[in-house]
Amino acid sequence: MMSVLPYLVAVWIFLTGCYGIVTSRNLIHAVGCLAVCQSATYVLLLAVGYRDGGTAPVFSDVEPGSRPVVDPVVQALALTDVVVGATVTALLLALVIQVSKRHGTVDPDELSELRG
Amino acid sequence: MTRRVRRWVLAVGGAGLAALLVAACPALPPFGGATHPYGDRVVHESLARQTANTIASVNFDQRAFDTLGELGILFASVIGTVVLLRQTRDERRAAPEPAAVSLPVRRYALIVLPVALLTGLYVVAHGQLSPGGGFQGGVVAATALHLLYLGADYRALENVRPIGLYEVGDALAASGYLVTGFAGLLGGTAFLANTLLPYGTFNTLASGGTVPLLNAAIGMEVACAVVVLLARFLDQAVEIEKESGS
Amino acid sequence: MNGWTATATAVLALGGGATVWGVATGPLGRRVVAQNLSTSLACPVLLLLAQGYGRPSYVDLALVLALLGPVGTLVFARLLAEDLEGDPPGARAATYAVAVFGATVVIVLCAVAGPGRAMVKLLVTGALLVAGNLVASRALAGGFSGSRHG
Amino acid sequence: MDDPLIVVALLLVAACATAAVAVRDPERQALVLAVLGTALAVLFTVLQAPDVGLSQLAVGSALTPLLLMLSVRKVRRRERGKGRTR
Repeated sequence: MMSVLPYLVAVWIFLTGCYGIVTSRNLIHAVGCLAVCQSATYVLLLAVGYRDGGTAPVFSDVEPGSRPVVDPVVQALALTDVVVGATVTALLLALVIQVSKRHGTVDPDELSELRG
Repeated sequence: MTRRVRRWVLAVGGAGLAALLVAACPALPPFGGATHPYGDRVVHESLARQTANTIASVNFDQRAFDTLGELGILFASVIGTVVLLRQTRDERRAAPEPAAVSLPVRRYALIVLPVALLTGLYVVAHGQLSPGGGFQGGVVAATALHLLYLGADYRALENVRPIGLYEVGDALAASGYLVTGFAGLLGGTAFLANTLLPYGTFNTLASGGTVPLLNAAIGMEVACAVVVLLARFLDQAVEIEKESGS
Repeated sequence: MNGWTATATAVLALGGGATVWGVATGPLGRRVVAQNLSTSLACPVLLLLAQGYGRPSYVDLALVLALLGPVGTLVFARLLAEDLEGDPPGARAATYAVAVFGATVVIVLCAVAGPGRAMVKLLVTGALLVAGNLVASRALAGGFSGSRHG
Repeated sequence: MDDPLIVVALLLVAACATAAVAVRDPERQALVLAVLGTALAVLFTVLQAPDVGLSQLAVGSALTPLLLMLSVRKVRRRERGKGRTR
């Protein structure tokens, strides 16, 4: 069980986030759910890179080679995406504000009614 | 599409996706396993280049080209936000009401602001040694600046934040990253190859060749980007109003 | 697993569970208090983990959380001030209990670390943690509107 | 080795993510997302990824909540202003 539990948690977080996006009645809430989906990818990546009994491959306070280390590649992938993901969230929120200015609502259902 | 139809589509698609994902889980390498071929090679290579923080070595040396892509996304989303949230013709600026902030909060903000800025710089500067780097430190420093909004009011923040300067800083940092990359090309090797500077002594601030330079460029880029983004949002939320609305 | 990580596990399971429950349900006042307590609980947990894993460099995380956690709470205190005015949240007992827990963890870790650079970092983190926690909960309890009269 | 710790951190993140989706009011969701950010940072530390944890703390504790709350405020103010002119 332990060998797949982290992956299952990542799957659960991703699917929950998707459910939230589709059923959302407020675009700001949908953007928040997208942030939840993003965090699923970080959990998955870091779970793939983990090694039992390992420690971070940062050698400022441990001697190289003295302890097993976890995989740094996936950490580098997740690390950049956390920050870049936040700016993309900002871009989406800017779009939501624009939608609210143009149409006076942020409910996706009302918006699709406006389009006809 | 009505809500009910949409829910059904979601239920069917979601169930299919869930089944596929769960079926894929046992096929992944088992959690905590000992085989990490890429990780082992990266650690070896990073130690050969005297970079103590392997993750910084991946980001700013071994896969620096990927980080250039991330930089592009960051830059593009900042430009997109600035364009989307500019002041339109039917809007006007209303001076925000001065906020009443209690004395303990104000004192706390003014004491923590320099500490947080310093921590941000520390996190950027030690990026190639201890956990941290340009991405994290930039966000910390930029967030610290907004303690002025929380501890005083929006006008105090505007006084220390000439937004044009940060936009220029954003562009300068992005081009600094590119120039460091092209310098490798001029030096007779590949774009963004870490051959320009000596690798230095392991676990000192000047170690890792071009890693500290690229790290600093990213730190500046992220800090300026976050300040510009938040400035647009604060403008919209605090100052800009629709002309006919009031 | 050693004593440090075992303590961290216990705090995470009990305190973390309680704050998630508190932030997801109930009136707005309770939710903001739970958010504030979550950062001030996570900070000592991170310190305990740094000690348990034998990695002093992990203390940077606790330092950043001690700095930015209260800032996040101040964001909510500022932007939800109107909604919170009606029923100012006051969870004095829980706030002080968490502050005392954080201070205890910092003091114990200082005693273990002994005098030096690591101890200074721990003390700075602890001071920021406790001060930030108390100021943020004060701000939530109406600190932003408190000075309108004086 | 540190299995219980990993399991607790994973379950905490899963519970928090579920709560973040289930809470429908954007202001209250921003509060849950702030807690989710902290829980994720602890999980990343447990998975020995302090760099990612630091990133998540820097972004999740103050930046994302501030962006979300400012957007909510802007949208609310517009809707209120619209109500007044009608």
